[in-house]
Amino acid sequence: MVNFDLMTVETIASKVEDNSLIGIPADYSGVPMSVTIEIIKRKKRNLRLYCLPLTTIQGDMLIGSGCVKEIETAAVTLGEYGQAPRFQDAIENSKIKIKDSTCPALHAQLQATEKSVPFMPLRGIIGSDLYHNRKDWSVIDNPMKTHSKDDEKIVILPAVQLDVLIFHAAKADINGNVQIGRRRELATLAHASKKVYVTVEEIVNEDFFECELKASATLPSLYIDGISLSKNGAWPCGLTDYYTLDSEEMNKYAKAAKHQETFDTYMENFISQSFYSNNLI
Amino acid sequence: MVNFDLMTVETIASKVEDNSLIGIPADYSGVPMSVTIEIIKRKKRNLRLYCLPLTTIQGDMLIGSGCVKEIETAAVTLGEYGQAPRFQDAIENSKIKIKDSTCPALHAQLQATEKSVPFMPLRGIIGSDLYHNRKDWSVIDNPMKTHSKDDEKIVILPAVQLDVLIFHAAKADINGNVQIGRRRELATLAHASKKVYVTVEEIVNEDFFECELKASATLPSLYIDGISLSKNGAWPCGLTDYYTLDSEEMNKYAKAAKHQETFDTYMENFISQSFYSNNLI
Amino acid sequence: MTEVLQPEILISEISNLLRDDRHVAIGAASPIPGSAALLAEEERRNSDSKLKVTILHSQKFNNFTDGSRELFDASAQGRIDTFFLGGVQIDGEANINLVGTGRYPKLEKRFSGSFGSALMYFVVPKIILFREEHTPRTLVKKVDFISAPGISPPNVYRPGGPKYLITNKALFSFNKKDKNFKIEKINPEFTLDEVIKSTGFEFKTNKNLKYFNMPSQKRIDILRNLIAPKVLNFYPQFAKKLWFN
Amino acid sequence: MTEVLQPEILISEISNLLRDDRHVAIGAASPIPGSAALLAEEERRNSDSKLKVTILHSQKFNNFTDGSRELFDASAQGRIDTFFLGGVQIDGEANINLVGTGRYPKLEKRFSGSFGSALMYFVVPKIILFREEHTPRTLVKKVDFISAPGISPPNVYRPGGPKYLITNKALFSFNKKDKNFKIEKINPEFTLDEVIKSTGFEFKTNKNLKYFNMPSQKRIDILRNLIAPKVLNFYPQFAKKLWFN
Repeated sequence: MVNFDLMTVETIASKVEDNSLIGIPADYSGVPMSVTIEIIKRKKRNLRLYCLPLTTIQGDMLIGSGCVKEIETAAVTLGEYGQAPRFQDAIENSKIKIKDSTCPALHAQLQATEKSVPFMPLRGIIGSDLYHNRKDWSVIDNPMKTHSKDDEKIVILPAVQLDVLIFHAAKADINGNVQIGRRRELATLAHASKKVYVTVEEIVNEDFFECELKASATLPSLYIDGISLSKNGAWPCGLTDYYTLDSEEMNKYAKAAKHQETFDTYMENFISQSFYSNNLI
Repeated sequence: MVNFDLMTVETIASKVEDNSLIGIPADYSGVPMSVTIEIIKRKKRNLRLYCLPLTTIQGDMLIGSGCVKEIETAAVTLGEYGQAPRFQDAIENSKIKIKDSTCPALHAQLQATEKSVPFMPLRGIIGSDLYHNRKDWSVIDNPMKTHSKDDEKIVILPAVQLDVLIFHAAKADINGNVQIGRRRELATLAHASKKVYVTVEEIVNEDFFECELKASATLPSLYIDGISLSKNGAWPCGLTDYYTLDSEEMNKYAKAAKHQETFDTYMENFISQSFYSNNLI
Repeated sequence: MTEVLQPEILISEISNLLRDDRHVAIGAASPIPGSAALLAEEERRNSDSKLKVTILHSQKFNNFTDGSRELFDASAQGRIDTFFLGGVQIDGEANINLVGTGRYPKLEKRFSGSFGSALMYFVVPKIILFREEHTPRTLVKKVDFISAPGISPPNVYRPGGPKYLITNKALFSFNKKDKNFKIEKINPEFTLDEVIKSTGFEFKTNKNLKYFNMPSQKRIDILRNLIAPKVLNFYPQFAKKLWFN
Repeated sequence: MTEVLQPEILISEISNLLRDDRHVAIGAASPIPGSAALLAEEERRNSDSKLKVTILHSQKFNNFTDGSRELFDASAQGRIDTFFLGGVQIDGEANINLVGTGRYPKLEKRFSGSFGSALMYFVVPKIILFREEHTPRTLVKKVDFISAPGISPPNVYRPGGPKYLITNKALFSFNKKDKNFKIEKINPEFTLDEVIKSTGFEFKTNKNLKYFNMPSQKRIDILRNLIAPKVLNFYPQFAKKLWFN
């Protein structure tokens, strides 16, 4: 028994509308693979991915499956398993639009929304070709004059509000609070998102706010619009304290994704099997 | 045995130099009262207090003891125990300079330093007399044009770097990591301070980073320049999960502080007794 | 019927104002609004429209985990429906002064300070001004210092602002367009004339002027049995004086 | 003596560059720098000048608790002494390209992206550029895309920047004023002429040119017995191939 309405993974996927701007967590922040598969199954189209700050297999799969119109990111890579082949193909053949960025800029744009300010300044970036390709970024004279740098130039970045954020986490409690541990970028993502859906490995029969230590590791339910139970929901990516990344599957994917045909076959297989047990309790 | 050099409370107090800008935690964030008493004993002068975002007995005592030149704060109050009498007296008789502020501005100015940007924008404030008394704040035209608010005015606040931060916390581990729990404003304060000293109730024989839950509640040792063991170090203020605020003492203080003479007598008494057991282990 | 205490009537009236909220936050030194919010939460516990209450000075009744900044960030994001602000002085255009009386900065009488008002007043949709003392000293023609303004020009971002003002004598609503208060309810112990005389600014009167409601016995029971012990945790002085003396 | 593997020599050389550091951070996909940092940490474990190592892709070797933003914030605050950056291409003015080759945005060959380079390169005092492959394809006259520039004009905040470039063939230092690289050490398996031929940009030669050092047996033992198992945790593919095959 929980004090909130549990959702299915399918319901979460159905909440993602075509054209929406989706928050994509990094490989270490809890990749919502079970929902990603449902999104692909549902043939969602023209999604815009906002990666904080990068994506691995999740982004590559969505791109290879034709779900993506645009991606804003600091990197797409399979890490130790090489470049992200479907992403490479999409860029080299202009199939998707890319807003190349850098990690701290992706953080700062969400922090602006978190604080409801229209922009955030950020040092660095000037002289990078990233800047020349971003019409939404500006360089201004630092309006806060200091003694040493009277004519300092500084970049300002626009606030970005996400339509929806989906991530996978270890635990939710009976009141729908979610344990995120040190992955505090998930809090920033959630604060900057209109809707937030979370899949979890387990739901525990307690209230995290009863214990100061657990409360410290919690994203409060007030930012969360739906939770689904999804065992192994990040697989083949890893989840801290639960399972490590599945090297074998990553190698298999990296090989298959090299060509669209072999990728398509891989995905057919992937979709037809049920790797995730999505049970309501 | 710990893997770092423990300091005494006296040593921490001696690190506070005259004229320095000191970070002052709110009453709920761990007030370092044992160090405060040592600062007063040492007759530190011309201190500048930066409160995040307010102070209670700590600030009032420092002001009443003549240690303070300037205070930047959103409030000084004894909460349920009334106004802060020494603060009131100091303002009404122009004994100290005040930079009246508002809570989110005090946070934002430290966040600017945390990100090493020269300023932060903040909504609100315009039309408040706070603004008219702050030469370090500016109003600019929002340089990030949006559709709806083409001529929006917005306040920008300067980055503030603290010279030193002192706070009291529950626990340190053997490697000098400090448990701050949900009091994450302490992390922002620490990130924005040149030096950080912490007093703790206890030092535990473990490494907080060994446990993800404990790590989530931790301020890492890399931000900390010295730790002292100080039982009841926040008294008469409270400390979460350890002790609550001492109502009787607060009433006693509130009454005594009404006049400089009775305050002085109270402080003499306070200083001559040893309420805090500051033991090295 | 039990004798109902004056603060309990205020708690009950304020609780009524929170009817459609989802998340109410309570700042520093606000025992009456805090009690009102917990009362509303309790009464809606088993309904479909639950109320979240965050009391900043409580560890237990605090839904935040991102430090004391989170209240301001969450409010700026539009996630807090109602917040309370007080005032050493409040004027007829809903300007509030939390800093002191006299000429700033060398004030005649210094009070605590502006707290978060200079942002919260701009971003929280329903700000309820609460000041128990209703005299020409507190409700003034023009405040000596504006901690936060009641209204803003169109080129200032302002989704929020004052909706109500409640004192021990009356409840007022605020009309943003007309820039003035209108009396909605009156404490039956006072006449309208008495209220007018104790108010330093002019306000709109109301043909449908109502009286403060006596809280039902059921509500009083909830308040004394379930809410009072909670309040004792984080406003001990207030709770002891009112309920545990 | 045991046969020393080529990557072990690089690890040893990089480790020497961290001598005076207090905190080294390691970003994505950097197994050789990561191993070098852990080696330096281990060798200084019982000294007075301890080294902190943060490996971002590890839970265990990660000194941060404020989310993935903290590396960038801490670096901007000047708290990280050394960071490593790679490059699809690196040119003679130390501009780095992590995005791809060809004409942006429709590249001939797309690589992963710029990661945090566009801030880190500006704020970390000692940036070590590391690219194992040393060919005219990787060390070019002019990069196709500047992810982050090697130098900046005086009106840009830039306390940090490139200090070294290390490849499987040589170690270079970077001179900010002259805007060029100077060769410092050479892998004894190559001649200076071979290095010049495999470098797409011109660099300053060095009368005191030294050779890569062979790591001592003690260092190799530490590396294989203590560091390798750690690396296996967060760069499993790399560690398996090098040490556990």
